[in-house]
Amino acid sequence: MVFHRFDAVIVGAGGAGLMAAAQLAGKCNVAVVSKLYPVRSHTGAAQGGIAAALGNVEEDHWIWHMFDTVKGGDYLVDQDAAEVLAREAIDAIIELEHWGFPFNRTPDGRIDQRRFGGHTRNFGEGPVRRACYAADRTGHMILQTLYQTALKRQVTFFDEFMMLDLLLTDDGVCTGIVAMDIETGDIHVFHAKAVLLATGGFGRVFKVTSNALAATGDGVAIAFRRGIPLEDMEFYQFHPTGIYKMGILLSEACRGEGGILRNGLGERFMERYAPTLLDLAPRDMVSRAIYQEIRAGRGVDGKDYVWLDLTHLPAEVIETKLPDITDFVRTYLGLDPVKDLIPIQPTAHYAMGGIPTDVDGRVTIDAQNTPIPGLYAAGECACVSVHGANRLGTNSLVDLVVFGRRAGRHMARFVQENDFHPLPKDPAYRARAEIEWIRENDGTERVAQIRAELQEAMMTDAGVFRTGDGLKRLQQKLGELRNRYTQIRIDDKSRTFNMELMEAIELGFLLDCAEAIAASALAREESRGAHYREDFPARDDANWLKHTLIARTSGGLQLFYKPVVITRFEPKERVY
Amino acid sequence: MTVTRAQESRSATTRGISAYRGYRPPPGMISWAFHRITGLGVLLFLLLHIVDIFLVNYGPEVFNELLFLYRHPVFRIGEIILVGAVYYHAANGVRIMLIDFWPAAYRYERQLFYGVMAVFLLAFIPTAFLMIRAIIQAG
Amino acid sequence: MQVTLRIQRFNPETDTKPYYREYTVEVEPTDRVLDALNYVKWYQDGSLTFRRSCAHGVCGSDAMRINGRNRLACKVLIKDLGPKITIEPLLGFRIIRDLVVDMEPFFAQYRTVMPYLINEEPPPVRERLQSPEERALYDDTTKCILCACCTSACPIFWTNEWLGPAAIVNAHRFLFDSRDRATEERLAILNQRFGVWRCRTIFNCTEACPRGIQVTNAIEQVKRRILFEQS
Amino acid sequence: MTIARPHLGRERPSGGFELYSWYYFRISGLLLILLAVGHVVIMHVVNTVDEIDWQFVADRWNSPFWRVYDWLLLFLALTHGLNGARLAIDDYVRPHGWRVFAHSVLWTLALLFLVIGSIAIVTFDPSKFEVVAQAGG
Ligand SMILES: Cc1cc2nc3c(=O)[nH]c(=O)nc-3n(C[C@H](O)[C@H](O)[C@H](O)COP(=O)(O)OP(=O)(O)OC[C@H]3O[C@@H](n4cnc5c(N)ncnc54)[C@H](O)[C@@H]3O)c2cc1C
Ligand code: HEM
Ligand code: SF4
Ligand code: F3S
Ligand code: FES
Repeated sequence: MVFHRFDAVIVGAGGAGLMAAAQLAGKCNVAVVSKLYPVRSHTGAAQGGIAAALGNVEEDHWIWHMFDTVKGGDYLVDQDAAEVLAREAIDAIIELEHWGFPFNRTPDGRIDQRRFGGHTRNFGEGPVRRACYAADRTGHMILQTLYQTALKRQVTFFDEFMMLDLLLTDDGVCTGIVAMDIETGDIHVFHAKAVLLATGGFGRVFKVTSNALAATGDGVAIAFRRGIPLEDMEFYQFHPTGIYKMGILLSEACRGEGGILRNGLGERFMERYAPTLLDLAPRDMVSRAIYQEIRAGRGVDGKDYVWLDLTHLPAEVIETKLPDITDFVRTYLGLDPVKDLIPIQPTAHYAMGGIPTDVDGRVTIDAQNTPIPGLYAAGECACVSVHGANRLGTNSLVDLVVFGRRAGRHMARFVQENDFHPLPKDPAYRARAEIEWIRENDGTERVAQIRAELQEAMMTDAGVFRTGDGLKRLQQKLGELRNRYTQIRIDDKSRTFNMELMEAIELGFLLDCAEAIAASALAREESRGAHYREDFPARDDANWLKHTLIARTSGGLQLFYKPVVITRFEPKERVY
Repeated sequence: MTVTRAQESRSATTRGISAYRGYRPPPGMISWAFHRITGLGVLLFLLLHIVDIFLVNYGPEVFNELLFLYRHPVFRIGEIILVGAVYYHAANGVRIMLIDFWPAAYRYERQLFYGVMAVFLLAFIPTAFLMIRAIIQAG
Repeated sequence: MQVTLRIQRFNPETDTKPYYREYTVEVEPTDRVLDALNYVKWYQDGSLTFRRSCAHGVCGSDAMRINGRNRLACKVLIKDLGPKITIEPLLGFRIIRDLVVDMEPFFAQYRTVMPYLINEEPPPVRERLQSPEERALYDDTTKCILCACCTSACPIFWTNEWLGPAAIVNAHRFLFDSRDRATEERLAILNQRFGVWRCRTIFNCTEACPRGIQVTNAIEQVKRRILFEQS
Repeated sequence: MTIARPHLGRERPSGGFELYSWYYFRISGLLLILLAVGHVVIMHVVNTVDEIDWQFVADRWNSPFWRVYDWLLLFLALTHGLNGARLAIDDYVRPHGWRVFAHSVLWTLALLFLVIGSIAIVTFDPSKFEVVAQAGG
């Protein structure tokens, strides 16, 4: 076992983790621990853009951005946080630019902006150009720029180290983490004054997803296991345009640049569902609309997909502004977006919920927002909550940089003002036990089989449409899978780069996330944003304008609620 | 700063010349391999040639004695290869220089490679024909 | 359709040298090689080890030799390969296990060229201006995902310790960025003994790059830059 | 576990030597197209070894033009070729000691062959020898 001591440890080297690391570098001793090489993080897959009301190409104001965020999130957004997001987005983008981010430019040399779903001018009047971008590899460029900045500032990286456990004292102070060096299988204990969880999302609980195979909700699940409640887990976003069957994302930028959706009859069906914003309505609405078309028998050839049509766009726009998308379509479908319609289907995309935090990234433990000293979270694994019940496109990347930055800055202060807390006696015992258990277990179940059944069940019963019965059936299935999980067996007993062991551990995390989603979704008897209950199709502000918190206690899963912060915008009906 | 681990004691690498076998060569790799082989081959001949030329200073007897070697059939085949090597190396050298100094040339990398092969063959086939004929005539 | 995967295996805990094993899997022609590998790992032999994450060619995890050429397993479809597929780890790196190689030397090369924007002038309140034309100069090289397909396809890299194409691509990205001010320092690094001049314009790098970056062109641009600006 | 240094030059800067070497390949290569290709065509294709003998060389070197031509060819081909061999050594001779050794041998050879080649071309004086008529073959 190896011990390390750092003022601050950041788990996860995606946009959120690296942004925080860049803030901390030079101010204290900071380490970034990541199970992937930083540049492999899923932030690199983000395509379309990052929102900020720069007003470079047309009039725009942060308060419009804030309004869109709140409305897009179906008013479940904490408005104090949304205000921070919209205001600081501008600074954060400029900072990224100064660090070298290669934005596309306007003819006069400023950052260019494009349209994106749900972003409007003057509180909903019509689409606005707010998304800053670098072709269709905005996330890639953010990840690169932040990694480069972290290298420049000489941050210490522990690449391919997988966090297994979070160290909390009995009186609720965070003292570090335990991780496994994937290459050697050695256990490392990181003693720290402050820990930031930035481990990303858990799209892999669903069968068809845009998320990476590594997006298994590790940080979320570990926090959950250590008694930290999770917030708003029932809100999981399905992105309307995933490549049929594969789930590979075709960015909303396709529609931002003018692409349209057509059903099997060739109709532009969004006219029926969102007369003003049409194809650029928020994702939850478009995804539901697609399924409604399919249910009404207007899918293509009676199958469960519709078309994304870019053929009317100039070939040059497609090639230069959407080069990666073009490449995906050519590589994986053998089609040419310039001439062919693209078969698409909603794909599991983004977790609005996660580890609850305040606007400084501090993880909070209860409905009163009491922070845990030394523990922070940011990025997709956290829930600030700026996305409420449904995130707008381009708002996640802003979330990463704005709240990654705030968390980093707060941590810098925190480590200056606080001392190390002693580690518990055998800090790694839980992590060791987990590894030993999986390695030695002599069951009959295959990890992949359980995972496949989990993903299938989640897709059917916790997908775009949900019902009380379906969710109960899902919970039963999850119970069964949980049991079978104790009967797994892995072939690979070696220590060196044991990916099978990792996948088994990750399956445990996925099960945790799935259970939290199912229970939270079953309890919420209304439809709001991405959570659509067919048995309760209306939004119910009187009873449900509140955040779900779910905690794992000795008595099982426990649900409780906390109020939504409303400052500027009273909840209204959401039409586009 | 990145933390690195001590090298594993037991490990496998594919470094060194043996790696050549592991890669299915694209045209560029073939053209480079020929360029290097021909360059080094011609160099070897050149070194030999300097030695024999040095012998002109020892008078016709010594020098002409040596010519028997050059007139040996095996050597004459080698001579054909030498000429071919110089042709190829020269043509490919031009291709490399085009790529270096003509910014748009990289787009025609394949075409240039085939062009080199064409120039090489066009020059080499008649040359080889003449040289073989000379060998036969010399008996 | 049925395909046979011939995969190079090596586990330092049990093997003294790499060997091959064959697996037969049932796949769709439109499946990725990565899907086939996953199928083997998930249902046939859990000990088969390889890196992967995004599964659509944007993270750079799963660079490997597929039928003798460097490719991302998630960007090659079975139908383009036929029924017999040979899969081996990247050349030129230490093999950690099976298809997983030690990437640290690769990232060390990357760090050598100072892969970050250097401009110590006080920044303006808003963005630094850059025209679309200036932006276009380095567009191609910003696509790099550091997968190492290029560097490990370069025959010069297999036999000596030179910088390799990926590091130069990333140097190019900053050299041709009008906002950067460290041109001289960077060119000095690239001008060193095992710097850019070791490139013999073999083009294996360009052929291998899954992002379609004109790697050799970038290297040549850097060479010309040094030639005409430095000497 | 070691901490790698973030970014420092990997080798001493070589004062631009590689640049000149690279450039020299091109300049010399350009000249060699005339000299070397011309040489092989004249000496091996148009004339054949059947026709070439001491007298042939002697006649040729009567003209200063061919002496200069041949000396340039000697110089350029030798330096160009050995410079190429230098690259090959860097590629194939990896242990440091051996590499230094190989480079030393290389440059010694370069000097040696340049000297004997030059001696041959510059000091050759056919009049020292009796002119012996030689028949071809
Ligand atoms: C295809 C796609 C396109 C998108 N496009 C956009 C867009 O255009 N605009 C937008 O705003 N948003 C977009 N998003 C959403 C956004 O990209 C993500 O939500 C965001 O990148 C998440 O960043 P993160 O930093 O939280 O986590 P990630 O980037 O996912 O990083 C997670 C990090 O945690 C590490 N990690 C995980 N588990 C462990 C563990 N156990 N131990 C150690 N380390 C661990 C990983 O190695 C990784 O470094 C898109 C998402 C996808 C999937
Ligand atoms: C005929 C005209 C010639 C031309 C146009 C030419 C051109 C070149 C060029 C441009 C290179 C550099 C290759 C690179 O940088 O990748 C080169 C390399 C080389 N040349 Fe020549 N050359 C010629 C003749 C010769 C001769 C006569 C010899 C032998 C004595 C020779 C031996 C070599 C060698 C050994 C290399 C190194 C190859 C390598 O390391 O890859 N060349 N040549
Ligand atoms: S240049 Fe291409 S091949 Fe090389 S590392 Fe970058 S993306 Fe990979
Ligand atoms: S393969 Fe190597 S030699 Fe140059 S052109 Fe590419 S880096
Ligand atoms: S898995 Fe990300 S590039 Fe292949």
